[in-house]
Amino acid sequence: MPADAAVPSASPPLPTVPAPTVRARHASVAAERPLVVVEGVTKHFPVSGGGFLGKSEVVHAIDDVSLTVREGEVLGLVGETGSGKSTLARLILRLIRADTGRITFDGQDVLGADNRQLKGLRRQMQIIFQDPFSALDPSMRLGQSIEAPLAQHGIGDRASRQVKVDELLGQVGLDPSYAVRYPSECSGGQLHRVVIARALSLGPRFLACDEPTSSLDASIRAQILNLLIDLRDELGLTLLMISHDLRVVRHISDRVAVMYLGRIVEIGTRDEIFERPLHPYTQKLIAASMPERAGDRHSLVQGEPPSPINPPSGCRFRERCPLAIEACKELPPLEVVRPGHTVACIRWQDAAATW
Amino acid sequence: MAEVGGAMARPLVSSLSVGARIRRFHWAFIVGGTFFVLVCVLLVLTPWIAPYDPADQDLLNRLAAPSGEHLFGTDHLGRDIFSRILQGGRFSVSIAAIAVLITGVTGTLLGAISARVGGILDDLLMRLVDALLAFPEVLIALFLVFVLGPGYGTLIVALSISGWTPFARLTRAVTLEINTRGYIEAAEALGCSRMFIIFRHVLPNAIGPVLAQGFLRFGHQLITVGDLSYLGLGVQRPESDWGAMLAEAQLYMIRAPWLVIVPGFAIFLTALSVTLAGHGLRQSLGRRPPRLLGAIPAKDEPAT
Amino acid sequence: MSLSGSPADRASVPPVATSATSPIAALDAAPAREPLIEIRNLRVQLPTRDGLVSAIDGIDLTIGRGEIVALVGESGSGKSMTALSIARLLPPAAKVVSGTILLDGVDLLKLTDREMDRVRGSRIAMLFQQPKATLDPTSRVGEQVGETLRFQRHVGRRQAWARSVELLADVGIPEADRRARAYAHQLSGGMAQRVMTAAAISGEPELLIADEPTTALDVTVQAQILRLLTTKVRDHGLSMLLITHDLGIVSTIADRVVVLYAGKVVEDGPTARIINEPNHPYTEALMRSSLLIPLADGRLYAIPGGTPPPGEELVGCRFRARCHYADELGIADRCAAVEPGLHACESDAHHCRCWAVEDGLIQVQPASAGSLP
Amino acid sequence: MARFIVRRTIFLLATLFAVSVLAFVMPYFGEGDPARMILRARMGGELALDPAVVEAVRRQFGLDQPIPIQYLRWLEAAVTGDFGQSFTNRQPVGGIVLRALGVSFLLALAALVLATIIAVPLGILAALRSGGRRDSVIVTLTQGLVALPEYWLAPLGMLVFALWLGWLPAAGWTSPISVILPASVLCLRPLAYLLGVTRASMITVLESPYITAARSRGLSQFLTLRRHGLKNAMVPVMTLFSIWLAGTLGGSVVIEVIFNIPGLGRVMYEAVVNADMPVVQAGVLATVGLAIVINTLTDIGYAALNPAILVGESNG
Repeated sequence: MPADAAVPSASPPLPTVPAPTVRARHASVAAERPLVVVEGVTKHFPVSGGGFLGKSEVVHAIDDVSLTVREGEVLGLVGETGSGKSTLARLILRLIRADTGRITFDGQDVLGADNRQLKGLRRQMQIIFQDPFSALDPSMRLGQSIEAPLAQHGIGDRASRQVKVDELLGQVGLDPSYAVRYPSECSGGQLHRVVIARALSLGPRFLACDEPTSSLDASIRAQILNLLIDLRDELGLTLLMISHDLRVVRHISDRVAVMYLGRIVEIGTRDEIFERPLHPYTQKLIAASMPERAGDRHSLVQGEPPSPINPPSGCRFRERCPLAIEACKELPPLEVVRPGHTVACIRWQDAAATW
Repeated sequence: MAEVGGAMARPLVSSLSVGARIRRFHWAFIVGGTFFVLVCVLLVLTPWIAPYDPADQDLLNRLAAPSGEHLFGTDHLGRDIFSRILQGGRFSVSIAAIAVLITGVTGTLLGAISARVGGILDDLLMRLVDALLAFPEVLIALFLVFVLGPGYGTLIVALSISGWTPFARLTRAVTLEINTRGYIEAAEALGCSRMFIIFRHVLPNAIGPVLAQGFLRFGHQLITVGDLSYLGLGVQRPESDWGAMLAEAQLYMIRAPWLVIVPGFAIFLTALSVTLAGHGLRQSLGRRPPRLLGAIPAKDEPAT
Repeated sequence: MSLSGSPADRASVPPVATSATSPIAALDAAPAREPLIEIRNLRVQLPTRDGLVSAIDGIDLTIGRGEIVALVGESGSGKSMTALSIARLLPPAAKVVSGTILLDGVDLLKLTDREMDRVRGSRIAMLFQQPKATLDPTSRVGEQVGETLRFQRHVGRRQAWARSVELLADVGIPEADRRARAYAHQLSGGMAQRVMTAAAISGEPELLIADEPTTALDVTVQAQILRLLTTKVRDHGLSMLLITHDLGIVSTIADRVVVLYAGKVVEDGPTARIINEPNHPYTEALMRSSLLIPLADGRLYAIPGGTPPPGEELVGCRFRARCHYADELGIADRCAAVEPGLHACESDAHHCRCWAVEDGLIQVQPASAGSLP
Repeated sequence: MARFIVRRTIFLLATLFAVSVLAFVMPYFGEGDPARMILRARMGGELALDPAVVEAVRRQFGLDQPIPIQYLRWLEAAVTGDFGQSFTNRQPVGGIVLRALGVSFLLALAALVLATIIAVPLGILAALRSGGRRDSVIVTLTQGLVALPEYWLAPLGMLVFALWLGWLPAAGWTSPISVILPASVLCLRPLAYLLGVTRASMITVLESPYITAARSRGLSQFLTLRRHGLKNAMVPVMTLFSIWLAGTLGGSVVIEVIFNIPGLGRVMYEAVVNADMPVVQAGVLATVGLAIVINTLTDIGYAALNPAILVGESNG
């Protein structure tokens, strides 16, 4: 079920929110051209049953997820541990293979790509991980780390690659002397810049950022977010920003998708999601992490996310949902309920009334 | 991007050598390593520095006590013990070294590949390792001697059959740990080849522990070689190594204790030196700043 | 270098709702609470590759009875070290170089190991960041909850177990008698932190030290655990030292906030004041960057540079290199040469370590009264 | 748990089967005709053999059959405990091996228990102040133990304690006292390894958050060690113990030969020297089989000790 295909256009920004001005240019440029299209993708991980006698259980990491990332936009993906947001990013980059479904990048089939095609796709899609300390090989100098993918793709000769490394370092705000350092000689913030430089080395169009700031201190976090926005503006990147930190997502995203236990429960423009969240889970999430937005209207959500091994039938949030009714045992469809706003909740109208 | 602009002005002061990861070698590595190198040099130079022909008998001068003429005395046939120690060492050390080299390389590669590939291959390999763990080395050697007859080659085969398992286990464990690191997934995402990942990421990071293990195994193999030779199943006469010398000496133990003491000491010291070197290497590798509950980051942003 | 604006431009941090139990005016006027913990001039050093390094460099900290104090700072600022120092659980390599930690007037640093054993659990209890890792994987959680009772109060095994089950039920664990028999790996992070809470309050301590108790948890669970902690602390009249890097958490539950920077207290005062009218440039900068409030040009405010590397010789104000006021006000030389003291601001309850604030060079603009509850 | 045990047992049986094939078939790949071996063993030397006699022996022992048939016959008999007759003294092999195995097991157990009793407390002592002087002294001394060859120490020990001082019997397996010297020599190397593992795993455990947490609940250092430290630290120690026990069972050949102990090591050694094939086959099977059983039992014990392992197991 293509979630956003039917939506005519992104709704204009709501007047109540001071829109960040820098990105206005891109918001209009962000045409309807879909860059990454995920359709009905499912991924289950076996947790046991290696060999005989093993009764197999599976983690429902991703269940029937459809999603479109449009060229030039920043799509925020939020959700808690076990919601499958990181898995989704890895599926898009084919670091792991989806069980079923279709993933295309700029019209090119990702799931069915052979090794040669995959290598081509790798030059267009990149990912940045959470922990910069683990993302760089401690036995390699930073310059070598940045150069290695260029060499692997047979780009340039050694000398031109060195020039490119210095250029990339400059792009992320580091001077060329960092090329000869080892990771152990740098701080987390600096390493994060190097990781970003390496991801940009192949000139990707799409960058997935998996919790890019959650291991950083507040002051460094702001530096890295600024850098990502600058790079996006400069290079015209499309970003998938995965985070459990709603403040980060709210700041950086054009559109936001909310995941819960392997399913997308709500997608909409940034302002739609943060100003009028329609799914009870989204509401609880915003209330919990940005108390100043929700005030006291929203009580805490009860209980903890159920195990993804045996997720509840129907709406997966229903066991914790204050609005749950008998009909929630049926799987709610993702419906476009407002322009630029899609939600999977049969009681979204009642939920909207509580906000 | 302006935020760290000031950092550029900062002069770069850092140790940029490859040894940057090991700030200082542990004393045990230096002591053990030096002694072992010395032993190796002596053994290589044996033909030129041995005072006597190790096979020359001097029946008038049997079981002579250590003296200026015979540094470690003579044996029951009047042969010079010092020369025989040098000669025998060439066998003991070379057999152990070859066995460690063979098992080290095979075990390391098998372990790394098994952990990278995973799945059924990995499962089977680990089951094999488990099974081989149950085979006592000396027993395997006995069995092989039974099948192939004693000799230099049998010894090496016997030591190699199960000798690779510690390397495979270690490398597999290290590789599995490296597998969880972000740089491996990043390399995959960047389209780096499998071979690149194994040879450029996994092995360089595993090599330290493997080397340390190699030293420790060397000591172990040296002792096992002696073990088999002592039983008469290893190096055959007229050649003899340290273990065989010990066995021959036992009859004259009471009259000439140095016959027992000297070859044993040779094995002990050589084994000790490599063990110390391995231990020291492991310490130097493992010497990270103490983990203090995240109290202090390694180093932080340079102040601007 | 883009700076946030002129010194007069300070009120751009929006007011944040503070807990209803601590109206700012009442706190300022309230008589000082009877102190439970008084830390004076605490210095702790750690061995690193670069030699001995001060992790804590002369911290003064007071926690009153029944008070919730939040200790805030970035990684490496010495928060956890302070917590571990109070419980005397520093790693063996760490050395307390000087200072006193008074619990009800008794210096904990002078107690024998056995005496200290009796203080832990019965008078001081702790919560940690990784709740699942703080539970022994080989021991049933009920056993662990009952340990303080068994080994401090000498309650029998069976009674201790029964009490554990009660405690587990009390911290909101469903089917407590069944869960008591579980092992750590069978619990979620939130459940594990509830178990740790049950264990912590089992000995009816006077002080609860919570070291980043919710950092590793999901947002929705974080809020639950925080609520649980505040309820328990208030119900039992405990004092709490809450260690966090998240200023958002602080505003809702703490009475008082202490801000650490590079091993030193740079500001402390009532929560509402610290949040709404931070005096120290670092506190202000931390507030801005934590809340991710965009500047006029749409970018985020970021504190330039980073914390000074451990082991660096520090002269003068530690924050000077990252502080734009020092340059704009033309007092950089002084800031670089002489370290400012911790001086009282408008009220005795509020202290700040900054030359600019001490000399009145920065005009602190109070948030409008209407924005406070 | 039950599933875990079943899986382990199946693996155990599979390995045993593989070992039995190897033990039986391998000797046929060696040089020399088994029939001639038998005759040589019986007559005790290299003689000119009458081809007719060789042929008769071949038929008598069923050596003219294809190897798989011979194997099945051997296996069939082996299952009932009949491993054939020794070529040299014509006694039933089963009895010889079983008696020897008992002796070796006692010796190995004595040595390893001794090693553990010394190694574990020392390892813990070293770990408690890791990096300190006490730690480095203990660790350095251990490195020395690893490098000590038993076949050197044993004669020296005999020389000193039996021949010079006369405190202990020089050799033999007659009274409980005769265990002391061989077991003491045998225990040194495992002692070093056990100590190393105890220390390393104790250091890891002591750094674990749950130890700090237990201290924060008011448990003294001793109580914390007893309740939370030991159990967690002992898992790798147990594994190593069982690996050494398995290894020492058939691996203490030298010690048994030197001290003239009628264990499996010496029996195997003599069988190899005398080309006594049925004893070699049964000996290999018995040693390896027992070793695998020990390892399996350890794995199961391991899972009982740490319930989280079962979860990990099911993931793999």
